[in-house]
Amino acid sequence: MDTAIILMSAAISAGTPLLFAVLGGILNEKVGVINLGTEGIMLIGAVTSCIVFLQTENLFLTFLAALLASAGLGLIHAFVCISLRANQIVSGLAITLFGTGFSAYLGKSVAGSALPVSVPKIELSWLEPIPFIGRVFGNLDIFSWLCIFVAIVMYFYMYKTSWGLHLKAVGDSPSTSDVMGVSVDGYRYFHVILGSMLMGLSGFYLIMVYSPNWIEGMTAGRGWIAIALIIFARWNPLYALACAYFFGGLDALGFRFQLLEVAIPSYFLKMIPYIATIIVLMFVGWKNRHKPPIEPKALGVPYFREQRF
Amino acid sequence: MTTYAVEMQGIVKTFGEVVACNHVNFSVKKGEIHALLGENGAGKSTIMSMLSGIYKADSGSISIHGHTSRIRSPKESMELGIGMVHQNFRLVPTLTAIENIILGEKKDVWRGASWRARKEEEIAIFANNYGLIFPMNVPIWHLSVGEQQRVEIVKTLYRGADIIIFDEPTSVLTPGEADQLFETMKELKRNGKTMIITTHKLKEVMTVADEISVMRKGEMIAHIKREDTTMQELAQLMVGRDLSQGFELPSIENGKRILIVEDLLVKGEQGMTALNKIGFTIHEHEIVGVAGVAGNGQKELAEALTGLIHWQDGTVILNKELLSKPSVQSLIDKGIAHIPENRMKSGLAGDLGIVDNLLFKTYRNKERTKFSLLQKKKNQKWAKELIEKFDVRTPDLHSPVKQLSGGNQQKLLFAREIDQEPKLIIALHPTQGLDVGATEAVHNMLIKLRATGSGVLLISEDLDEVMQLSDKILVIYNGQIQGVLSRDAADKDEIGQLMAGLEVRKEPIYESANLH
Amino acid sequence: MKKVLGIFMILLLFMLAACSQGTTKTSESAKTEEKSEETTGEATETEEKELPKVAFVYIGVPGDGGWTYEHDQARKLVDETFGITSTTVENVPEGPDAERVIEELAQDHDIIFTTSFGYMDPTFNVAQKYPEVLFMHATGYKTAENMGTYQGRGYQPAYLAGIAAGMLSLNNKIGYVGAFPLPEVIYTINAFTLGAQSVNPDAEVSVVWSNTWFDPTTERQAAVSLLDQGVDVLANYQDSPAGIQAAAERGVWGMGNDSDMNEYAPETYVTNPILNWGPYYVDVVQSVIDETWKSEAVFYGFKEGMVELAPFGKNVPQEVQDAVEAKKKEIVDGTFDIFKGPIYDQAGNIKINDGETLADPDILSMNWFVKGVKGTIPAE
Amino acid sequence: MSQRTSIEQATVEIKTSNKGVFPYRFEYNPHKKTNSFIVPIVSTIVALILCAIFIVINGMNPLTVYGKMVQGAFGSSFGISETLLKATPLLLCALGVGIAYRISIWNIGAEGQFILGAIGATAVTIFLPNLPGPLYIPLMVVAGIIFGGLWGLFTAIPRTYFRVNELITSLMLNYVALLLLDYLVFEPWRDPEGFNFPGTPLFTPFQMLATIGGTRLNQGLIIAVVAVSVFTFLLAKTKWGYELRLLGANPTAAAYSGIKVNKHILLVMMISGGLAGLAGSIEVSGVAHRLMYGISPGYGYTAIIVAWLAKLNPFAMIFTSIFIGGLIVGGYSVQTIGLPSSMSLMLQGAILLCLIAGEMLSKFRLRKATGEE
Repeated sequence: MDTAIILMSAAISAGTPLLFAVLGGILNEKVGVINLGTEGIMLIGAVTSCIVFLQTENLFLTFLAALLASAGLGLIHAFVCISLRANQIVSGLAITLFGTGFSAYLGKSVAGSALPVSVPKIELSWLEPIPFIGRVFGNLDIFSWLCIFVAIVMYFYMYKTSWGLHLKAVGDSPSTSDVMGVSVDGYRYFHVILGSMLMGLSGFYLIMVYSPNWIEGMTAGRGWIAIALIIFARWNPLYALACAYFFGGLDALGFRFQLLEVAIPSYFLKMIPYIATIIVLMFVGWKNRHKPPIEPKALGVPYFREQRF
Repeated sequence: MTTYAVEMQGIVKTFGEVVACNHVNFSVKKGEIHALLGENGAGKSTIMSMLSGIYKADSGSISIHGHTSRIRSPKESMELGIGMVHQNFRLVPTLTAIENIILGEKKDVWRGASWRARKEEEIAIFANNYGLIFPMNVPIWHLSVGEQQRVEIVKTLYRGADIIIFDEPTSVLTPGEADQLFETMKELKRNGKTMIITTHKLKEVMTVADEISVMRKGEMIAHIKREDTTMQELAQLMVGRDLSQGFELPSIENGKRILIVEDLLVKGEQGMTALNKIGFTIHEHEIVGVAGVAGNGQKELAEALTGLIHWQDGTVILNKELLSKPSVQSLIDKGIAHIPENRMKSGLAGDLGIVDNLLFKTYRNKERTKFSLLQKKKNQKWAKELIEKFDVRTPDLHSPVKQLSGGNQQKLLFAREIDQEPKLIIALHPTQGLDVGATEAVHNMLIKLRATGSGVLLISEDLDEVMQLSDKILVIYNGQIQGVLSRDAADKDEIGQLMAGLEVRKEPIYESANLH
Repeated sequence: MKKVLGIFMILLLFMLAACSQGTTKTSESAKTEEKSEETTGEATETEEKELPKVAFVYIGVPGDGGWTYEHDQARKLVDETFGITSTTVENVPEGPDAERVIEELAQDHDIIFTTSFGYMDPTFNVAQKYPEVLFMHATGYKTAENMGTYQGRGYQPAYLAGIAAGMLSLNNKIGYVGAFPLPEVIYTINAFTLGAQSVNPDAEVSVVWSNTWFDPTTERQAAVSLLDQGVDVLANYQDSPAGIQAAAERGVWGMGNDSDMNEYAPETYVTNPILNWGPYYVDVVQSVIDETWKSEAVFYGFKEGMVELAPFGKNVPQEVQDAVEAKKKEIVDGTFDIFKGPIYDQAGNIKINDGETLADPDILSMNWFVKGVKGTIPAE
Repeated sequence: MSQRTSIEQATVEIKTSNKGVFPYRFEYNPHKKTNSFIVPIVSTIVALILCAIFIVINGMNPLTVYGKMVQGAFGSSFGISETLLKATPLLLCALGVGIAYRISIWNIGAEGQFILGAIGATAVTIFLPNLPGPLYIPLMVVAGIIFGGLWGLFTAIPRTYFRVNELITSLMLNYVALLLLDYLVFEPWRDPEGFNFPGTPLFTPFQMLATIGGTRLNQGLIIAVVAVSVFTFLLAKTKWGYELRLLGANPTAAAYSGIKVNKHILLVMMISGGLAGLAGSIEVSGVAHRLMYGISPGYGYTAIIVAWLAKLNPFAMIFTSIFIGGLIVGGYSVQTIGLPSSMSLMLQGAILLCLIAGEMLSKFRLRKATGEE
């Protein structure tokens, strides 16, 4: 039981940065924009947090700064993909490259310095008596809660509000949405930027909670995993919650395996999430081979009102 | 107070170098049904798109109910009370009818279960008022075309439109459904709505319109009341010359049987049965027309006979050879040519030049490639000869074919397919989107093929076209052949009934297949 | 198109030709040119002696607070002592890139310090090409006429840290995050374990490999996995303080390696073995100026001042500090040898017989864990 | 700079009406032909200027920085040889991803395919230790191609038969490849004499590619240039090249003309992976001379930029790979004046962004609004 609690806690702390990024990705893809810039945006979010926190030691200002910086990169992606209608995949890759390089450049002076940060935790004493839940959720930091909160709010936003309906319409059929008076570009800009901000928060969490030292490329591929998780979670924020924690748990399992002194090298264990992703997606693809694909229909397709073919 | 609902003046719109609308004036009186008549490419869709805010005019002024208005987006158009029922429905296929109808509505942000229930009731009552019925809570892509159109109409009404534009509304409907639509339009007129219908079908104009405007080649030609005109006059105005009255299809004795199809069972994309045990034959010197509303298995029929999808069951005999899971390539080699339904989507590669597009089916031949190397010079010469022979107008051999006009693209496609000297040609909607001149050219090519001994399977939604050209007409409904009519026995009303699945004509549907 | 191709091919050939003829020549001529320029330049400003140009190649960044930090501190000392500005290149991966960076530096420098084990082969290769340049490689075992190696006896302070850990641990569970299973790390862990067991025979040291020198995120994960096992002292052989910080959050004693990391976890910090390269670097540069430099494999300990133990954290009990100090004296004056038998390996086989001590080459190639270490050396 | 102002105006004008103050408007014409040389060059310059701004903010002279980069990468025969050495794997990987992109297969798995190629080549040295010397190089090259190709195939199979997006599969397989590499060099293949350093034993001279002159430059460069020539020829002149052109331009139409789309995707991904694998085998046998952890500093990802900068034209990739290779080599050089080597990543990203933005911008054109007549 103890092991389970420890693993679950580790899964949450390793899964939260993933979850932020996945939620951001879902917002992007739901309006029909692929954002492969996740990794770069996370890094910019992280390095901004690091620099601002070292300057101000103010958690709130740091939070705002991370949002702002990632929104900036999101705006670039949005502009290139939505207004200029460039290839979204290439734009995303460019954002990742630029973000990786620029974050390292910005962070050179603060590289390695540890942040004297202590993130407030929320103690829920009334949860205590519940066996498993109490121990796992009784003492989480506020940003882990924020992330869970965002996932739930996003679920209701997407499925229970008029905005959510418009969101789906813009991602599935921009021309129809346009005719119906939904501003396609407006929705796309807004959600690409909002989603990028969530990715930036992922970087913020990584450096403020998970590992308070800046180092070049500290996201270590989490952004890419988040992109895979979007599909894994079938664009649903609540599935995303489960998937991110599951992957976080597998991530945390890696080092624990070394301690068990078992015959399987930890490398193979670490491969499991990646191979599992492919196999599950293959299974889902096979099972639904006669159904229309569930991804947003206009994903990756720029919209141009006066287009004539 | 003016009686005009819409006044458009001096409208100019260009796409690149093409002038789509050249100083067009167009006005519609309040409460009338106004037909905008013109053939494909005349500019009527462009005018309507500007009215509904999809395009912006380069110059000119628009006033709605007497107020000069600037329509910069569909939203603004909607706010002015203009609604459009598009030819290709503007519905999100993954959303339900309700969701589509309320799409874009800004009030009531929170949409819980009770809100949904209330809205559903409200819309059901609203739709019933106009006698429009359709399933409410099923994703749109499950609905039939007629139902989808009804959703589209309710959608515009629900949003308070009092000027409703119908863009080629009958092109996807059975004759019966079309009549139903006209009833609806008259009902709407009684409710005080102003309506504009764009079409190239003269009969419709004469059935529903109060006033008629005629466009040709981007210009407004005439403005007439229905009472003051005749179909002949309208046709002449629309085309600019007399329209030949029907074809005299020269009678030719049928030759040998080219294709025998028996009990053909084909599953479609979603795993549903698209063709259910159908059978027919095609002879040399024979055009077999397939009439039916789109989505009843026509596409699958063409795809199965060209090897793009495999059939689950049944017998197909091509030139006395029993086919079994044939590949596309093997069928090309056996002499089946194919004019696909959407030339730019599946017939041509828009970014490639003329030569590459002509090579589509023949690049494997010895004349075109030697030792896997393309015979560049030889192929260019061949391409040049072909485009001269088929009168394809193009700046040069290498400019992307997407820059050609629709008619020239179609001629290019025919050039490629006919050059193979096919035994059987399968043509899907070959004249869709073409102007009268190009349509005539296409019809002539089909007739010529028939004369030279090829069999033709002509699949078209244009019932007139099918009836004009076919030696034999198959009516398809819901994946089944509802009836077979000979050219002489064909009757439009009856075909309409068959297309709608209301009647089954039990005649000898096919001659029994005989392998020898 | 064909013309462009032709021009390009010619260009390419030209470049290839330039490369094949040029390199050996340039490396020498560039060198002499540089030197003559320097001489003329220096002659006017400083004394008659020409100061060597020094370069450092780092695996991480000076801000890491650990391994590279200490090298950079030493570099600063060199700069101050001789009034020069050395060149540094950071974040150089231990592969083909390292060889290029070292070679590029070799073209206009006189002494190059390459400060990670993985730079051994690249350094050696470049040393063969540039006999005029001196190469100093940290922690390796390949030497040449113009290439020396140096290494601190990190196991000495590690033993002392082990004593502290053994005394502080209440449940006898001590964790250790190792970077790579290299001999340098293995003998440090062994010494640490021996130290802990010398005061607490029941102490066990659980080892996890992070397979990275410097990646706070991964280091932290590794540390947390040990903390979750319930260790109450956590040591790290890593370049960053991530592990110490993770321990501090759980209120667990933490210690690291390479430099003083007190500031990162003042409450729970114990101490760190320190590698103090400064004096040695100054010696090397001085000996080059004096033209007395000889290639050798240096392995210095407390006595020579290359290793140190950082000041204790404020909450470490005095008795622990005293015990460590006492042992330190014994090591410094040579009365105590850490790897002195009997020492058993994990399986309980005797590895060092009673009374024998381990020779330096055996220490430098150590590939087994002593009894009391829980963990494996991969593919042992 | 004019490029930049036009970006701003374009956004403004796209969103607002053409009527009123500004007598011109931007019209988007997706068919507009653009000069294939000007756009990349102008975009690169714009990117350099943008990054110069950051450098100035950092208190350095951008000219010094760029000068140092150019000097480091191209300023000496050593620099040139090292740049070409870097360009070799980039060129091969770019050729690979470029071919996949031509038919709209988004292979971002060149990194993994590269690693598998390196593993394949090394496997020959490990499992066949006693071959006659001259056999090694050909065998290693072939093994690299096969391993990389199979890895590419693993990406293609889920795509063709299970409708799994190749973007995800290829990405996931990169991580799997990386972990497999780590496993091999940390455990079974580790050099027993290497003091536990994560790498295989050094290759024997027969297992190394011959070098050119006194540099580290090796026969790999020649292989890469030959590969480019072969593919330029194949794509332009052969039936297969025609089929790829068709698939790239319109996959539906290609299916209608009897081309088996899935078969081509599988084949192209095998070739794509094979080329990256070839790069991997050249890297181990020509440069690293052993398989070690971190064998690829992201060649597979960088190759995507190389391919895109060259607009997927194999011949142009020679230039772009040298350019990007120089950027990386020069990136290390700027460290000696106190900037991080990640400068070059930042520049790469900025150049790529400016390139795609510039390419789309060049399809807008300024037209006088006719409404005011």
